Amino acid sequence: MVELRITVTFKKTVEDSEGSSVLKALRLLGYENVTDVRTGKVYFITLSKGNRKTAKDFCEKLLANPVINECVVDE
Amino acid sequence: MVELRITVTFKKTVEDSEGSSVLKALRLLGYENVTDVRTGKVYFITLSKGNRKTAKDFCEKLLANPVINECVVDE
Amino acid sequence: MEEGIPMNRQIKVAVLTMEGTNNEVEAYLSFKHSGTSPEIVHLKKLENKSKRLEDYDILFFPGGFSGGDYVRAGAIMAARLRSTLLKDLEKLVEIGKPVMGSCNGFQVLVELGLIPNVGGEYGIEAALAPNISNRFEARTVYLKINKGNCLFLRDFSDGEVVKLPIAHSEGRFVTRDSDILKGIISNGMNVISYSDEMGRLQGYPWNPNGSEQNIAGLCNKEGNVLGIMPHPERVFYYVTESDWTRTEKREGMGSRFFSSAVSFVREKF
Amino acid sequence: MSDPNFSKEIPIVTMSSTQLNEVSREMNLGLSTDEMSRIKSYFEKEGRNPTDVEMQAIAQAWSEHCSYKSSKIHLKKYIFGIGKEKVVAEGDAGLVALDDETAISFKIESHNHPSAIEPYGGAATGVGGILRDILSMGAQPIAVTDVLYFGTKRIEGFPSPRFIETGVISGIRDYGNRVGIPTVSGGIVYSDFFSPNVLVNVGCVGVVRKDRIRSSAISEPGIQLILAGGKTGRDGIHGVNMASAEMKKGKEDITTVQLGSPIIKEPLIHAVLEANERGLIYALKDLGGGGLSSVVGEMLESGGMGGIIHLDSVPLKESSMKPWEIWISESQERMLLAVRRENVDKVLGIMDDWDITAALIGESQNGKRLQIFFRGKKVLDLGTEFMTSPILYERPYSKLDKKVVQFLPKQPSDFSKLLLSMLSDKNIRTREYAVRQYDHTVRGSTVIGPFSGIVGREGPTDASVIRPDWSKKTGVAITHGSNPFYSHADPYRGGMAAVDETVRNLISVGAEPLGFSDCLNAGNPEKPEIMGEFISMLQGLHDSAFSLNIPFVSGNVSFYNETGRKRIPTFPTILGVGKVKDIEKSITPDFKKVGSSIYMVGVPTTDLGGSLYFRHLKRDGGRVPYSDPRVLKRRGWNLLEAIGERAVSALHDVSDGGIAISVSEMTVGSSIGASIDLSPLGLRADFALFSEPQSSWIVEVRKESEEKFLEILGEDAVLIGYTQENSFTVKAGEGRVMDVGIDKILSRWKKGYQ
Ligand SMILES: Nc1ncnc2c1ncn2[C@@H]1O[C@H](COP(=O)(O)OP(=O)(O)O)[C@@H](O)[C@H]1O
Ligand SMILES: [Mg+2]
Repeated sequence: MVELRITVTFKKTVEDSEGSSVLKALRLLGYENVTDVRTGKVYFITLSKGNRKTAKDFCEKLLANPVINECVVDE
Repeated sequence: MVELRITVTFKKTVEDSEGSSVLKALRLLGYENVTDVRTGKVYFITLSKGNRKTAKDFCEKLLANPVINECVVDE
Repeated sequence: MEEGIPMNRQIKVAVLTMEGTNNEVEAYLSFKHSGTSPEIVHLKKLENKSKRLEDYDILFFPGGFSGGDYVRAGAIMAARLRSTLLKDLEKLVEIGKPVMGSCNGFQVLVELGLIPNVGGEYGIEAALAPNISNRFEARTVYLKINKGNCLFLRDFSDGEVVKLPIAHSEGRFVTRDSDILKGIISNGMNVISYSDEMGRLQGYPWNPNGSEQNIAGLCNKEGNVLGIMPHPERVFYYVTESDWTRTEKREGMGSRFFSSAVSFVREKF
Repeated sequence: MSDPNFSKEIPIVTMSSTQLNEVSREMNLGLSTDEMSRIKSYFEKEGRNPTDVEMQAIAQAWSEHCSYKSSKIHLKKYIFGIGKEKVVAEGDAGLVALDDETAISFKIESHNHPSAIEPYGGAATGVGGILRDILSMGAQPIAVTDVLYFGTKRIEGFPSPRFIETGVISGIRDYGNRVGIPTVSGGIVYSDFFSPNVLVNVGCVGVVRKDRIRSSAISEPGIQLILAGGKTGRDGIHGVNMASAEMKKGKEDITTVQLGSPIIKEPLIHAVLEANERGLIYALKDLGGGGLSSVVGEMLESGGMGGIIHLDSVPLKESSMKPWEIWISESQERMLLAVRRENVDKVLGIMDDWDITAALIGESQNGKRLQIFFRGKKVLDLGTEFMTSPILYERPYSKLDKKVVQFLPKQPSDFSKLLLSMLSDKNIRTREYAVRQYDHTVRGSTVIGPFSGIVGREGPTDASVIRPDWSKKTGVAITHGSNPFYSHADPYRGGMAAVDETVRNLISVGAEPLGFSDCLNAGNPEKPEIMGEFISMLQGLHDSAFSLNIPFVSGNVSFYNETGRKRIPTFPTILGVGKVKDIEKSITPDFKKVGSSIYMVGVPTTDLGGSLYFRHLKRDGGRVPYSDPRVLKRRGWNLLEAIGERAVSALHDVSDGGIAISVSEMTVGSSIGASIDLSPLGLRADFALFSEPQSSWIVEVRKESEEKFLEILGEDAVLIGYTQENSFTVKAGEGRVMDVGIDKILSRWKKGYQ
């Protein structure tokens, strides 16, 4: 059994409007020390067999869009 | 400067519908070795000062609903 | 307080808004066409105290995507309200004023703990999770009314089946634990349920989101706070019901929620 | 100059044409040799070299996307000027009158190139952009529409069609739903034509009180310019240049990709409309292609003014932006408001109430020069007229005289089987998988939405109807027409057919057609055969609209939808709006009652070119059905009269798949079947059932209304059968043609959704 954790975020050059909204909300809640928020999606994927290399396939084929996203597979 | 990574997922007892549809999609793509997918949101939060303890506050006050979510702060 | 509002005094309604709430227009018009004097109130105005909640007779949380529905539907709006206005809101609820939220408004009420509030302490007892279908569902659904003491349902009859539009991707009502669910049922708080055209509770697609016990709308024990996933304010007139060309001319299904609240306020406040 | 952020001088005055071309390429200007030489001689006269800000500004203004340099001459000849007296105003969108008080503002536009690269963001910002165009006229948006053309084959080096489709639909959903404007009409077409050149045509309709219509022209000095909404960033630089060239394989420049932020747009719409309602806005315009550069230039030029801009006042996302980047950035969610000095504080106050970023960035001045300052120095000083008048091209064109090969198919052996397979054809079956993800009831004014009928088994409608004012009975009907299959075979007839379909759809809900907006999609205009097709298409549009006397009030041209050897057909998507006098009289296609009569208004044809029937037989060729605008007008307006007399119970136009599909769709939402006899129609059964005659409808008429109906329609109406329970039965005289259960029809049509 293999357990993967894949995190998909926006590239730095792409505006993350969810991040901006959360930043604004946290500041309104009084956390003025928050200076930046970026968001992403995380997928915990369990494989019955096989290896971590498939994770890259998952990114390419389904989870991420290479034009706007970065996809990180955790060790 | 403090950098937090906060992950919000669904509790095990709550059906994760996005997870189920990603699972279905991966299987349709031919990855029959995928047995489970769970999804979550991740927030990368930068603080100008302060400490990691605030992360718990963020979970409680905004990022997670304790009825359905789990909130994990990465070290 | 018992003598009611004289007819020559306008009933004041606050329709609460912030960036992303977007049903405020039809909510405003529904109240206006029900003979009240509604006002669209930006959350900011309450936060900076240029407007006060206590000046209103009815409070309405419209649908939409407050704060973009980022994080979780309703979460950002609820967090802002919680940090500045929770006490005022609780007071309003306790003196029995009508408070209603539809769609995103329902999500906000749940996130604030104003509903279901089985425990009576405004704890967070439930959530509206993503639809089981994992997609946005925009269509008309059948709903069975079990009116109980819910003031917004005065003008309906018990057991009636009505049709209202839905448009949401996070509408699956789930409770914290089985005690909460039991409390809801035993108190008759589950006043509106997804059903088939005969009023029978059925699974998908009748239940569009997978809500526990087919719960589509929920009143608090006292009957003055209603949260509902479908949109009464979008079918104030029958010509906006999706099948109106097959039916006779009559009042719109949605208008009765508003007339109920108005008659209640006229009598009680 | 040591400051790396500062503006540079570009020494073009001394350059040869080779060097000029190099500058154009290096700076990503997309300008031709002629255009570069024209700039050179301008600066020779000015006695100096241009700055990089100036070069970039000119390149934006002169791009195909902003200037219509290849199409303007032809648009003037064929499209502008039709039905002029019905046009209330023109600008970013066009307006026609709904009643004495109110006007309808509408437009359809393409977002093809961005969507091909990043479907989610491309489609989302398409919706955002078209909303801004409507808002620019001072109008409240009441509906969003989207007509999508997807490929069917994967092309090496491009994303898969499935990826594109999911991305586009999600983008429209997430943007449209979040801004709270209902997405009520559109279409989805699948064809190999569109791999990999996917097309995303998005429309928007709004309403405005006539005394609140704003233009974008500034014709007085001292008018203050307020930039409101999103901040300006590096995102979306050179978007217009991308849309003005053929698509290449591989990665595009990341700075052209944007996702849009509906959550800024939503309050921005409220705030701008509030300021306009209070009479505080002098003129306004949205920032789209070319950013500030295009908008400021056009607002000043159209009113004969010059002006001054302080780039330091522009709210930025990143502090390190160069002045030319600020000037041409296409960051989303921005509007430029021109306001009299005494109203500046009030407008800024309204923006603040809605939590919108806004800043005063400059003002208009006498004299036709624009000057821009950055950190105390002048970085641009140009005549506005020079900037906004590019070279117009009359590109060479050739018209191919395609020989039409008529073709007589064998009669199908099994009509039921053919019908069922057509019903689940990708181009026919329900679009609920997409459309049910779009909120089409928000604002509580949707009288007829995309689907109608019994709750839980709704069928398709032909047009949507919105009630903009809850106190009135008036409705605005919204629909589209386009047929790339016809246009591929015959651009002229294809153009006419698009108009015909638009009108048919409006009539079908009981609306009088008021105006069109045209989104013209084509390949590379520098190729003579494409220009030839383009002109034929325009002639088709002209001949129909002129005869109907219905104006094209707005539109857009998208060229260069071409990659390698693959290109799209040259065809229009038309957005049409109409007026429903009394919404309670509007009509839906679902049959209402068993035992009514069924009429066909129109006659089948033997021209099957481009039809669904031929496509199912995998046949090319054949003549495309002809639309005669006079016939369309007679039948259509007579039907409106009959609807006004309440003599029509259900109405659906004859479109793809002929009357076989039309009648089938009328059974879907009603659970009522039909019995039809083809003999009065005269042709062979397959022609009668599957041909796609233009200007035709199927009508359900109750017994008690029949006399009235026939009195109005006369010989245009042919009795072909009656409504019955359970099944759709077709015979030809004594011969049985087919008999299909309506539940089977329902399940085939809903394939992939239920
Ligand atoms: N992409 C879309 N966005 C919004 N509405 C759509 C879209 N595609 C189809 N619709 C709507 O769904 C209904 C049925 O569509 P369709 O079957 O394509 O109709 P038609 O056969 O008249 O072209 C119409 O009301 C149409 O406007
Ligand atoms: Mg149609």
